[in-house]
Amino acid sequence: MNLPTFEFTPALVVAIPLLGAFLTPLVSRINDKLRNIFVIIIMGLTGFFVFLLAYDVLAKGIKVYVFGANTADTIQSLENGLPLLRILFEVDAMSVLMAGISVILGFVAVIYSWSFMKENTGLDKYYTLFLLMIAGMLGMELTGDMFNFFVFLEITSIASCALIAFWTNKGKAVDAAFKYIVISAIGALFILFAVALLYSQYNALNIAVLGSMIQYTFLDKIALILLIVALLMKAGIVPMHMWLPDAYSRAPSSVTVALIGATLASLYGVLRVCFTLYGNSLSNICNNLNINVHSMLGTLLILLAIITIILGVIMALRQINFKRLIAFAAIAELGYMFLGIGTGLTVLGNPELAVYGMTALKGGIFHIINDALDVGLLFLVAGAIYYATRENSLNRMGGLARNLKYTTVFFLIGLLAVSGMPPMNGFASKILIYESTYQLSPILSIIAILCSILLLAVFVKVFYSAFMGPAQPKFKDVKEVPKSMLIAMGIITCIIIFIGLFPQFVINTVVTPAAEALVNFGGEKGFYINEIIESFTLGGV
Amino acid sequence: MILDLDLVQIIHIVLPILIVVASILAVVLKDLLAAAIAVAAMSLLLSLEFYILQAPDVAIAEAGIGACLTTAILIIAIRGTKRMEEDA
Amino acid sequence: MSMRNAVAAIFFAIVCVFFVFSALMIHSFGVPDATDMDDRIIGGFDMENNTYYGAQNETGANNVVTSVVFDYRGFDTLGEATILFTAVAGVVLVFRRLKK
Amino acid sequence: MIYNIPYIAVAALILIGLYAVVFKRNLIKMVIGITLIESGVNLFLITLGYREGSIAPIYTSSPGGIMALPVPQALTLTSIVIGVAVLALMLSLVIHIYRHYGTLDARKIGGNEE
Amino acid sequence: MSGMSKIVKTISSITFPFVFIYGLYVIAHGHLTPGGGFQGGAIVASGCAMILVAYGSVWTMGKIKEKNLSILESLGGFCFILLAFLGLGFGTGFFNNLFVGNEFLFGETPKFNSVAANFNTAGVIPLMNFAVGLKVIAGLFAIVLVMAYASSIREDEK
Amino acid sequence: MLLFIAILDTFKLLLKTLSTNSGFWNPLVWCSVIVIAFLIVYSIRSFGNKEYKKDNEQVKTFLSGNPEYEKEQMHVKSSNVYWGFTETLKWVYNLLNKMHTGNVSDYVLWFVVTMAIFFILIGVMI
Repeated sequence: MNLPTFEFTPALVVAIPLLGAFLTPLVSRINDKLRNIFVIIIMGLTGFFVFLLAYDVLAKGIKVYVFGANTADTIQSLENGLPLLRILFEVDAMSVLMAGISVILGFVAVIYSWSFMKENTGLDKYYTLFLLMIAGMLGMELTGDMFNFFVFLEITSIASCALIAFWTNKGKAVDAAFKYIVISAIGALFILFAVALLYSQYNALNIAVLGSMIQYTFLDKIALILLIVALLMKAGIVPMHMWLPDAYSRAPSSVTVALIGATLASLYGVLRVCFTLYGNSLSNICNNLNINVHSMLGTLLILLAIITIILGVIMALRQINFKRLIAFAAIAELGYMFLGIGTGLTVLGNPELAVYGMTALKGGIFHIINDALDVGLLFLVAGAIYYATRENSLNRMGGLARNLKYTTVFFLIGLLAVSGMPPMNGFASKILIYESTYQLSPILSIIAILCSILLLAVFVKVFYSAFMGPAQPKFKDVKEVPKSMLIAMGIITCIIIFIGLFPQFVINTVVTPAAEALVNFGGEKGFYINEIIESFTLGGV
Repeated sequence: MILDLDLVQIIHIVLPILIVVASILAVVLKDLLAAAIAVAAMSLLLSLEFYILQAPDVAIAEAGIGACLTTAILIIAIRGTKRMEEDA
Repeated sequence: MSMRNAVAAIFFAIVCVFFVFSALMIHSFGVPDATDMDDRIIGGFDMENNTYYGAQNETGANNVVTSVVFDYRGFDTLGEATILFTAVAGVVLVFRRLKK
Repeated sequence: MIYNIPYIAVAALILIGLYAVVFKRNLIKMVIGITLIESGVNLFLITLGYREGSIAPIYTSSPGGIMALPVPQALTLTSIVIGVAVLALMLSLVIHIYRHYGTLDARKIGGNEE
Repeated sequence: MSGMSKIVKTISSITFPFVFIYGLYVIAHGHLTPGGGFQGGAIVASGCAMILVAYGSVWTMGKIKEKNLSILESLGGFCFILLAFLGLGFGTGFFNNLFVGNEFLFGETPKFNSVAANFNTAGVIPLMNFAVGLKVIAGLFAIVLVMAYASSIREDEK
Repeated sequence: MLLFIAILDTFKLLLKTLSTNSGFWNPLVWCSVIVIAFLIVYSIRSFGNKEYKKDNEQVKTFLSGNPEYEKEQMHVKSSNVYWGFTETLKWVYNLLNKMHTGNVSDYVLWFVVTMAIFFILIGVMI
């Protein structure tokens, strides 16, 4: 199979949603239906180009796009050690994986909002902001420049903040949006401060160039901490998670699904900072003292992850609001990812356990995919129930399985997947995490398994109280939700079942290249920049 | 002079101190309108500092956006809400 | 409440110490450590190839900052323009009429 | 040491802003605090780009001589516009919050919810 | 926000053209002197904000609809992206400064270290300055106008 | 023929077993085992199913002698489902509720606290 490769696919992946966002207000003047179709086409086109890019990157390795110059100059400057002046898009397997997740979530959410948002005003702005948010996420994931990362982070934050406040007649929604914007503004400003600290020492902004030069001075450590903590806050790890349940539960469901993508993009930022920007010492492990920083950072991440898992599950058990419950479950799921990533970070420097570190990292990355799909499906189901019954509180639900047959099936699948029951996809990634953390410390693994069981209990409660039980008289006229919402849920369910049945296929094709792109041993100038030079000289651009 | 500084260096010492004083005022003042004016003063001093640090482009931008539009938006918001900060 | 403020003050003080310390650790004022990227942008004369390089030659603009904003880092400027667009859309969305 | 006073001012600006966000209860005061943090970061970027005895990086104004670093100035321009965008959105949300809750006290609006 | 006294209105309407022209000057000479699209746009937008304060938001909203500002802003953004895409079409990539070196519009290159301010230089940069200037004027003014109008409408309801 | 081989190759790719360096996981094997187990259970169940009678006294609901409620009222509400668990862990929940104040300043305060801890652990210790 030979797909056509364009040298400017990375730019188009971001440019298409941006252009679509600029055109949406004009298109919506003509017709509402046309606008919806237009947005879906734009998302589909973006997805197509992400697919092309993924195919290209997975087959040929890292792909680079230079903005505004002929590439020959850039090759020369890289080879001769001259500074990089322009903004580069550097796309490796990890970026492509995250971009794929964002696009899938965005596509599904756009289809879902066709009927879900039908009765609201201001839909042209809604779709504009939606496309901008997707473009921001994609930019964060593809860019190779620290300042550009900050710019796209801000685009994502502002767009999602305005979307969280979409139902402005509800005070809680506006409140949640304000909390979100305060948190993200402060986080982004500290990220900018860290970028400036790095710039002050090395006079460079490119991630690869910085990564090859970092010396672990005091200022470097300060910058590392600022970056990591701000990104962790944006990813919603305990104890900085409090904005997440507010934002997730107050936003319209379709926006929440896209917000998951934004959160995961911040998580991607953490991965990039830990493994690429500060990953230089990982490449020459044995005789380097700086590895202490990594094991310390990994230990801290594991600690936070365990707290996250426990707190998320325990808080979820008590929630009555459907979406808030799922939000706490999403926090717990986030803990699993960080458990895998943190174990990888701690153990990779240790030659005896490095194999298990790699497995843990793979499990963490695989869990990113699974979490996005599972939690996204659950949020879509919650939105469907809200659409059908105008009810958010679990206390006032009951017996809905009679009216919403398909939705019940989708929820059941999402329930099994999110709580890690075999044979769903959640189990496949969780078993990787359990078995590799067991090698580090059995207690971690035991806590993770116990909390997974508790998570199942939480969702059994939801299933019982919302769908089971006798038919409630007030829900007599409730009908099945419209087709577009069912299609959206169906797409995600199909992907979940596919991944659940063939996990090794996904791991071999997508996850392992991503993990290996993050942890690349060997190389003199720093692995990332080395690979860029190679890809230039091989004509991979 | 003990420190033996020339004029530019003195300005580099005095202006940051003034900026910090203005920012402290902006936080401390109970009257929000006064705080907004303090923010405007801080922005103006900041733009002067930018000019002295050889960044005229940024100085113009900061004077236009920071000192004028930010203040306008803040005052609009204060008019739309409440002027005084409540006590504990 | 005062308990919260006391705990907050302690941690705030720690952060303060680190920030001030890092402010003292940065290279002294007016003497940057490394300037190779910016010097390359500002321009000069290349002795080996006997050519001029830099912003004035490559972009034709006398204002180096403008040439950085619109040429070398033009993509950032696109992002910035997008942010302005996003903010306008957001403000209009927040203040929209809720009834049709 | 005396030359590092601008950096100390940067740290002070950021910390004062952070203080306003953490310890003040009024929402508009918190927004002002975020503005202060942003100003601090901008000042930091510009200070990094200053070279002693340099001229502004514009060939038209004066020839010869060393120039201040242009890249931080470009970054700061971007950062300023981002700042005003975030500020506008935040303040419009504050106006809405005031309409819904009738107060600007951060403790009263959130509330403890299940 | 209702308007202010007649003196303020008169003075601001006399001052406004000067501010406007100064802003346009800053935009146009962005590639030669300090300034550019953002700075000039901010100056013009602050002049517009002055008019807004003097005459009141309801009057201003009657004169300039927010929708028209949105169209202007979209136009500016679209021109900017179009200029960026031109590089993709004719040159090698996004944001390629393709007019430089041609004896075409703004195509001349100044001599190194030259102080002379030749307006006809810098390729697409002046055009981009205009596009961004339009966008920034419309965007910033739209933000201020919408916020002022929304909060003043509320006052009338009370 | 070529197409057939290609399809076969794809299947081989799909059917690989996931190994975790200390164990393995194959969902298809698991599914087939579950199906077999289900069949066995079903056959065992069908042995006793004949003796079960529907119109008997033992089918009726018995609530300690109290009268039976209407069906609509029998639904246990969500907040009562894990009553024992939440009652036992009440102190934990009180603590957590105190933590989730819903105040933005506290959110930022947690950020500052985490930053301070990271500063001390990474900036000073190492």
